[in-house]
Amino acid sequence: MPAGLYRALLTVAGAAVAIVLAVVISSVAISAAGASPLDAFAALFNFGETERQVVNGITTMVNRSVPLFIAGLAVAVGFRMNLFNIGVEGQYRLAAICAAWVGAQFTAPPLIQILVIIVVAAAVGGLYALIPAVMKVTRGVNEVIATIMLNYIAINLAAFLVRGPFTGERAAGQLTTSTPQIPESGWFPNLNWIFEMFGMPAPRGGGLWGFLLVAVLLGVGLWLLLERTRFGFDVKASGLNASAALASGVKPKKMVISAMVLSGAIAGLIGLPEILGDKHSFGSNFTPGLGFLGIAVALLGRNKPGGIAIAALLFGFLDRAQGPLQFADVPPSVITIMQGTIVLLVVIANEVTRRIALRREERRAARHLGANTPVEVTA
Amino acid sequence: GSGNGGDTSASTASSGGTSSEASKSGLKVGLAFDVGGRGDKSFNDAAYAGLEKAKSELKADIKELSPAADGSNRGELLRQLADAGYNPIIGVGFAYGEDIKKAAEEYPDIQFAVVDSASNAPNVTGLLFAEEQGSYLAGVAAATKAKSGHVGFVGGVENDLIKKFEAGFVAGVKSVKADAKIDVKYLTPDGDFSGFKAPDKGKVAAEKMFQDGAEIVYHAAGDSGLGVFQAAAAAGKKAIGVDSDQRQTVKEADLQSVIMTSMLKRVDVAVFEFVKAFQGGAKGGSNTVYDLKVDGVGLSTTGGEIDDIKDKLDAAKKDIVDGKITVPAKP
Amino acid sequence: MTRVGKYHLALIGAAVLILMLSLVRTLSGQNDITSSGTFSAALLLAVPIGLAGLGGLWAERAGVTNIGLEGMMVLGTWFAGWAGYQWGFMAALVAGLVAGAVGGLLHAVATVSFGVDHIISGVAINLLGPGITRFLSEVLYKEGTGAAARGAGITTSPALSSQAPEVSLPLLSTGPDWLGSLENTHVFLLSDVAGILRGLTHEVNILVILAVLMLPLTFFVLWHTAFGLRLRSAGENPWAAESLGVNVYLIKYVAVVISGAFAGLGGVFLVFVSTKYVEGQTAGRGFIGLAAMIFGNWRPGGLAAGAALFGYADGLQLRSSGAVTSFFLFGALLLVLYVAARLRGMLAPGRPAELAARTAKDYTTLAASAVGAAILVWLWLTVDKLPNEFVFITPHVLTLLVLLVASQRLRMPTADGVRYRRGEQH
Amino acid sequence: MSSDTLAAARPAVELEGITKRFPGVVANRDIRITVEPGTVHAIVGENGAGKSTLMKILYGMQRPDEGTIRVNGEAVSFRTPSDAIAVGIGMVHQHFMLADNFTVLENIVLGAEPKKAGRLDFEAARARIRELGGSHGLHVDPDRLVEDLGVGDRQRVEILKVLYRGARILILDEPTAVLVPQEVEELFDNLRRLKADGLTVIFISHKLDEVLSIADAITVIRRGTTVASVNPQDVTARQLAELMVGSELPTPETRESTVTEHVALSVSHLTIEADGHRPLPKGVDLPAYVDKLRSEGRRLLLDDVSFEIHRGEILGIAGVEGNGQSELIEAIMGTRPSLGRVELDGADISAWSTLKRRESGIGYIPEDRHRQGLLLEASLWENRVLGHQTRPPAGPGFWLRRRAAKADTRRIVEEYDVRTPSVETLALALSGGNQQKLIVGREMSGEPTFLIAAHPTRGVDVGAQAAIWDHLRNARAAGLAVLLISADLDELIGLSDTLHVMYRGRLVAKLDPSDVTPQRLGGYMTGAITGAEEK
Ligand SMILES: Nc1ncnc2c1ncn2[C@@H]1O[C@H](COP(=O)(O)OP(=O)(O)OP(=O)(O)O)[C@@H](O)[C@H]1O
Ligand SMILES: Nc1ncnc2c1ncn2[C@@H]1O[C@H](COP(=O)(O)OP(=O)(O)OP(=O)(O)O)[C@@H](O)[C@H]1O
Ligand SMILES: [Mg+2]
Ligand SMILES: [Mg+2]
Repeated sequence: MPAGLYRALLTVAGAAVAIVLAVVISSVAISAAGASPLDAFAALFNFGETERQVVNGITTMVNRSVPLFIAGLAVAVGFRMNLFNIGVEGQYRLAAICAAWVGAQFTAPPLIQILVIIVVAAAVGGLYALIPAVMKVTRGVNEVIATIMLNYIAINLAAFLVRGPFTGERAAGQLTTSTPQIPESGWFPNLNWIFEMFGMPAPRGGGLWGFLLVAVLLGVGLWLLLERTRFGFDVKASGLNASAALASGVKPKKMVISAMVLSGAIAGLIGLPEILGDKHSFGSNFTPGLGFLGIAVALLGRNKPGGIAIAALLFGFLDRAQGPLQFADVPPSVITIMQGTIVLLVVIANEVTRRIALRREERRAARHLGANTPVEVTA
Repeated sequence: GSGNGGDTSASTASSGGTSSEASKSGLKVGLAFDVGGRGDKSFNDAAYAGLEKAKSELKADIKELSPAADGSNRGELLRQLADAGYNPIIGVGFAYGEDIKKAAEEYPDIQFAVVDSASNAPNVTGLLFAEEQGSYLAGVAAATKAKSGHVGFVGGVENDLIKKFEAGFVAGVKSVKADAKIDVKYLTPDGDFSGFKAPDKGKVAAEKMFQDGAEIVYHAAGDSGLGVFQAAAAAGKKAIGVDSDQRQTVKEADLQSVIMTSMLKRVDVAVFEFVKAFQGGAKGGSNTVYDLKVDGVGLSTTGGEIDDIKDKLDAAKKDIVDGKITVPAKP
Repeated sequence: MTRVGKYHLALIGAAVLILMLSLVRTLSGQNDITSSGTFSAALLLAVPIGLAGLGGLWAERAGVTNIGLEGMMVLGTWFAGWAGYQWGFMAALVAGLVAGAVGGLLHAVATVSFGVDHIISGVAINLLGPGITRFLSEVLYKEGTGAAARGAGITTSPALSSQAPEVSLPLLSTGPDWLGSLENTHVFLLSDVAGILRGLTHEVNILVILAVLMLPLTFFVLWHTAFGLRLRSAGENPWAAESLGVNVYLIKYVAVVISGAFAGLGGVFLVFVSTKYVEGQTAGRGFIGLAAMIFGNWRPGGLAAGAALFGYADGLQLRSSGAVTSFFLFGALLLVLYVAARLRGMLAPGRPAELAARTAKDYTTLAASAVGAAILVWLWLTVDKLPNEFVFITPHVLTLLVLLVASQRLRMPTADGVRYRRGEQH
Repeated sequence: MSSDTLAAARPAVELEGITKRFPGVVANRDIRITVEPGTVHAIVGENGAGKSTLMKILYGMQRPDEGTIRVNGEAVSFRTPSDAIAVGIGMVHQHFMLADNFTVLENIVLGAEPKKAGRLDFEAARARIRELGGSHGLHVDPDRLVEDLGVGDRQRVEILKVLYRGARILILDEPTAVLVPQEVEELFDNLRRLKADGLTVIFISHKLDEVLSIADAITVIRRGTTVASVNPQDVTARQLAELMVGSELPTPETRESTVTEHVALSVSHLTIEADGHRPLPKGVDLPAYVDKLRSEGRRLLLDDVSFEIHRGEILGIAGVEGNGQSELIEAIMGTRPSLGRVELDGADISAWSTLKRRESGIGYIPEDRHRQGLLLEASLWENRVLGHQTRPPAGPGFWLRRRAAKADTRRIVEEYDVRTPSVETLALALSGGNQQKLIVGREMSGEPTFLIAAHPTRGVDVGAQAAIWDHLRNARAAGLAVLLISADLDELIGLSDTLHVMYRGRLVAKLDPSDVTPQRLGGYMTGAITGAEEK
C-alpha cells in the first residue's frame, strides 16, 4: 500500500474511533441527565418531517459552518508556521464593523460594492494582525499574549465604534445598536437555487448564504497557496524548522509578518457571511466567539483546508441540533460536551495514528537500507 | 427531491408540523429565551412564569427554547418553533428585534411578540417596558431616603437598555434633590456581556460609591448586582434591586436586608397578557407599553422600607401617569 | 548580579513606583490612585489572575504549556459553588481545587501520555470546561431540585452556606484604624503608603492570604527543593533528567495536576467573592493569568507583578474613570525621567567621540520621548473623561506597553511545549 | 583457571547474549562482553554498529529483548537508569545531557539531591563537588551556568555527574569526539586516576590511536555483534580497523593541488560583537573601529577575520568549537549581521540577503543537519527544494514544480547512493549518513562556485565518509572553492590546501597541511602555541 494512502486510511480510522468514543461519552452524560441517548441522537439526525424543515436544517448547518470554516483557515495559516494567532477573535470583529460601515456609505453596482466590502474587511483584519506581528519581529513580544490583549482592545473598540462614530439610524423602540444598513447592492445573493434545482422549497431566513462560494474559493486558493507555491513551501519550512528555513534563505521576519497578515486578512472575512447574507449591518449582538471556535476547528482539521471543511461541517451539524435537542427534552449543552470530547479524542487519535505511520515508514526505510541485519562473522 | 415543488410559498409552512397533537384549547405557545436561558432567576424566568400561567389558566401547550451560548441561533429557534406549529411565538429580549422581524415576514400567518423591542412587522407585537418610569420612582425613593443626597447607579453593560434605567433614575433623584450627587458606573462596554456576570466588579464599583459617601446604590447589572448588595451590606448602606423583587429572590438573609426596594419589570404580566390577547383574536403591528399606568413597572414593597414615603412615591407616579412629568429614556 | 542585588533592585523599584504614584496623586488630586479602596480592589482582582498564573508557572516550568487554564478555572468555579452551598466554604475550597486538578489531569493524560500538542489539548479543555458546567447546571439546578429551591438557577448556584473569614491587621487597619486616619490626611507620600498598606491589610479574605503565600511557597519549592529541581529539569531538558533516573512522566503529571489545582483555586476565589457560582464569571482570567506569567518571565515574583498590574489597572478603572486619565501624567513623568537619564549618560564626560554616529538614533529617541511627554501632558490637561471603552482597556494597553519595553529579557523554559517521549531523544 | 584469581576479581560487568531489535533493525545481536574491574575497557565499532544501544541497555535506558546482564557477579534487570545508578553504574552520553539554563551544581545533583530539613542542601552539594573535583582533577565552578561553559568543561561536568552518584563503573560514550588533543590528554589523565582509585571505565571511541593508548582491553563490535576481544598490546591500529570495518580505513588525502589564481571568495575584516549588532559609524575606518572596540574591552565573537579562497582550493579552519566558526559561517551566509566585507567572485555581497547569496552560488553543508539542514517531517523531495526554492528544479516562479523536483531528487538518490524506499519518504526515517548524503547531493546540485562544508562527515560511517570526501575532491578539481570546518583533524589536514587556526574569534595561524601534525595543530587551537607561523 502506498504510504500516502496508508496514512489517510489510518487517519480516517482514528477519527472514526474518536467519534464513536465521543458518542459513548455523551450518551453516558445524557443518560445521567435522565434523558434517552437514543432520542438525543435521533434529534441530531432528524432534520424535520417536511421538506422545508429539512431544507432549513441543512441551511442552518451550512450557514453555521461557513464562518467556522473561514475562522479555521485563518488560524491554520498561523499554525502552519507555529504562530499562534489567538487574535482571530479581535481581528474579525474589528474587520466586520469597519466593512459593514464602509459598505453602507455608498451605493455601487453589486459586484463592486461587495468586492469593496470584502477588501475592506480583509485589509482591516490584516492590519490589525500586523500589530502583533510587528511587535514580535521588532521587540520579540510573544504573539500569544499580544493577541490576547489585542482581542480585548478590539472588542472595546468595536463597542465604541458601533455606538459612536459608526452608529446607524434606529427604528423607534429598537434597543440594539448597529451600523447603518448596507444598501441592497451590497447584499450577497443567496444560493437558494441549489435547493430549487432539486425541486425542494427555498429555505427560510437569509437562505443559504452565497458567501459559501467565497469560502470554498478561499479554501481552494489557500490550499493551492500552501501546498503548491513557493510561499507555501516557505511557510511549511518555517513551521517545521525555523533555523533550517533561515539558513535556506527564508526571511523569518518577513514570513512572520506575511503569515500573520494573511491570517488576519482571512480572519477579517469571518463576519462577512452573516453581514452580507443576513444582517446587512454590524450590531451589538453580532455573533461573538467564532475566532476561538476557529482554533478548535483548525486543530480538528489538522490545519489543512480539506480537514477544516469537514471539521466546520461537523461543528455546524452539531450546533444545528441545539433546538431539536430541546424539543426532545435533552439538555442542549450536550453539544458543547460532544464538541470538546471530539476535539480532544480526535487529536489523541491523530497523534497515535501519526506515530503508527511513522513507525511503519521507518521500518520500510530500514528494510530498504538493509544495513544492520546481522552478518556471520568469523573472529 | 420530492415532487412537492410547488410548496414554496411561506404561508403554507405553518400548517406543517404537529397539528395532530394540539392541546384542548388548540393554543400552542412557543417562547425563545435570551442568552442565559431558562432558570436564570431573572428576566428569562419572569417570562417563563408568564408562560406557565398561560399554560395553567389558558390551557396552552407551551414550548420554550434557549439559544446557544453565543446567541448565534436566535433566528433558528424562532423558525423551528414556527415549523413545529407554534403560534404565537415570543422572543425574550431586545436582541430578538431583528430576528423576529425576519421571521414575521417569513411566517405572516403566525403572531409574534418581542419583549423589550418595538413592533416592526404587522404580525409582531412589541412588549415594551417603561423602565425609565420605574427607575424614576427608584430615584425618588433613593433621593428621599438618602439624607446626604449622594446616591449611585451600577449598570452591567453599557447598552441602551440599561441606559434607560440610568436616565430614569437620575431624573427621579434630581426631581427630589436638584443638587444631588449621582455616581454612575458601567462594568463592561456594549457587546461584552460579562458585565452581567461579574459580582466582583459590581462589588468594587459599588464599594467605591459607598466609600465616597453614597447612601443608596441602584443596580441594573444582572448577577453582578450581587456584588452591589454585598458592598452595601459591608458598608451598612442600602441598595435597590432590579427586574424582580430581589428581596425575595436573593436567598441570603444578610443581603435581603440591604435591599430597600426593587424596580419591578413585569415581564411575566406582559407575556401572559399577550397570550391572552392573542387568544382573544388580537393582531400585532403595534406595541404594548407596560408602564406605571398598567403597573408593568413599579417598586416592590417587601420589607416595608419604603412604606413611610409611600405618599411621595404615589404622587410621583400619579404625575407620570397623568403626563405631568415625562421621564427621559436617555441619559 | 547576585541575589541580594536583585532583591535590593526590586525594593528600589517599588520605592520609586510609590514615589511616582504619590507625585501623580498629589498633582492630579485623584486620591484613588493610592487609596486603600483601590488597593484592596486591586488585590481582589489580582488574586484570581495570580492563581491562574501560578498554575501556568507550575505547568510550564515542567515543560507543559497550559492554555487550558481557563477551562480548569471554570470547573473550579462550578464545583466550588456546588460543594459550597451544601457544605460550606471549606468544602468549596476542596471541591474547586479537586475539580481544577482533574482538568489538569486530563491535560496531562493528553499531553504527557498521548503526546498531543499542548495547545491543542488546552483548547479542547477550554471548550469542555464551560460545556460540562453548563450541562451540570442544567441537570442539577433545574427547577424542582432542592438546589433551585435554595436559589440556584441555570446560571448560578445557591449561595455558599458559610463564608470564608476575613481578617484585618489589628489597630492599624481596623478598630482605631490608624492607617485609615493617616490615609485620609492626604499628605504627600505618607498617606499614599498608608493607603496602600491599609488596602492590602483591611478585611482580607483568608484565601487571599493563602494565595499570596503560594508565591513564596512556589519559589521555595521550585528553586530550593529537590522536587523543584527535578520539576524544572523536566522543562529545561527532560532527556537529561531521564538519564539521571528522574521519572519525567510522573513529574509532569504532578506539575500539570498542581497547575490545574491552582487554576481551580482561582475559580474558588471568584466564588468566594461572589458567594456563589455565576456562569461566565471567569471572563478570560485564565488567559490573563497566562499573560501575567509570561510578563513575569516564568517567575513567581514577576508573575505577581503582572497580576498586580492587571488588578490595579482594573480596580482603578472600576473605581474612578477620572483617575485613569492621571496616568497620562504618569506616562509623561516616566518619559521625562527617561530623557533625563539618557541626557545625563550622553553628557557624561569622557564619552568617546567616535560614538557620535550612534547617538543619531539616540537623538531621535530622545526627541520622540520628549514629544511623547508633551503630548501626554497635553492630554492630561485637556481630556477630563475618556470614553468608557478606552477606560476598560487600560490594563491591556499597559501590559502591551510593558511587553514592548521588556519582552526581550524574557526567557522561557527551554523545553516548554516540547512533546517529550521517554527514550526518544531530540 | 585458578579459583583464587576468580574470587579476587569477579568481573565488573558481564553481558551475555544481549539482543535488541528496533523496528526493522537489529541493533544488537548476541553480544558477549566481560569487563574486568579496575580496568579501562574500550568498545570500538563503526557508526551504527550498536555501541550506544548496548550502553543504553547497560544503563537501564533501554531494555534488551534477550540476554542477561551481571554486575559484580550479580544478575540484574534494570527498568530505569535509577536502577543502574543504584548498583553503581554511571554513563556519560555521546551527546551532552545538560540543562543549559541550570548551574553546574544543579546539573550535577539532579536526581540525587542532598537534602536538609526538606530543602536542597546547596552547601553540602557545593562542598562535595569541590571535593570530587579536587580528588579527580576535575575543576569546575559549581555556580556557573552551563550555557557559559566550553565543551571541555561540559565534559567534566558530565563526568562529575557520574562520580557524584558514587558510580564505580563509568560508561563514556565517545567522550573525545568534541575535544582537542590536549583536552583528550587531560581526560585520559583523569581516567587513569579513576582507574587507580579502583573504578572501572567502559570507553567508546572511533579513534583507534586513542583507544590503544588508554585501554586495557578492547572489544570490537560489527553490525550489532561482538566480533573480537583483543589485548591492546597485541594489535596495531591497522589491524583494529580491519576488524571494525572488514577492510582498510580510507584516508582523506588530497592528491595534487588544483588551486587557481581566480579568487572565488574574499572576506575582509569580518567582525561580530558579542552583545548585539550595531552598524559601523559613518566615516569610520573599520580596522580602527575594531581596535577601538577591543580597547574598550568588548567581547568579539569574530575579530577582524580576513582571508581569500581561490577556485579549486579547499581552505580548512581548525579550532575548538565555540571559537567563532559558527559565527563566521553565519556572517558569510548572511544569517547574522556583521561588520566587514564579503566578496563573491569580485562582487560585494555584504548587504545581500541569504537567499540572494545562495542564488549567486554559495552552497552550504551545515554543521548540524537536524537543526539547519533538514525538514525532518517533510519528504525527501521537499528537502531537496530547501534552500533552492527559487532555482531549478522547483523554481523559479510562484508555483513549485513538484514533478521536476521529485525527478531531480531521484537523480540525487541515485548518484549519491542515498538509501531510501522512495523520494516521498520522510527525512526522519533515514539514517544520519543517508541524510548527510542527501544534503551533500543537494548542495552540489546547485552548481555552487563556493561551498561551506561544516563538519561534512560528522556522525557518518566510514563508507559514506569516503564517498563524501570523494565528492568534495571532485568538485574541487572542477574548480569549486571550499571552506572546510571540521573537528576531525585528520580530515582537515588531509583535505585542505590551506589551513587556518581560529582561536577566540581570530585567525591566529596559517599552516601548511602537508607538514603539520594533529598534536601541533591542537597546540594552536587551544592557545598553547602562539604566534602565527607563515608558510
Ligand atoms: N530508538 C531507536 N529506534 C530505532 N532504531 C534505533 C534506535 N536507536 C538506535 N537505532 C538504530 O540502531 C542501530 C545502532 O545504533 P547505535 O546508536 O547503537 O550505533 P552506534 O554504534 O552508537 O553508532 P555511532 O558511532 O554513530 O554512535 C542504528 O542503525 C540505529 O539507527
Ligand atoms: N506555471 C504554472 N501555472 C499555473 N499553475 C501551475 C504552474 N505550475 C504548476 N502549477 C500547478 O501546480 C500543480 C503541481 O505542479 P506539477 O505538475 O509540477 O506537480 P506534480 O509533480 O504533478 O505534483 P503531484 O505529483 O503531487 O501531482 C499543478 O497541478 C498545477 O495546477
Ligand atoms: Mg553512538
Ligand atoms: Mg501532477
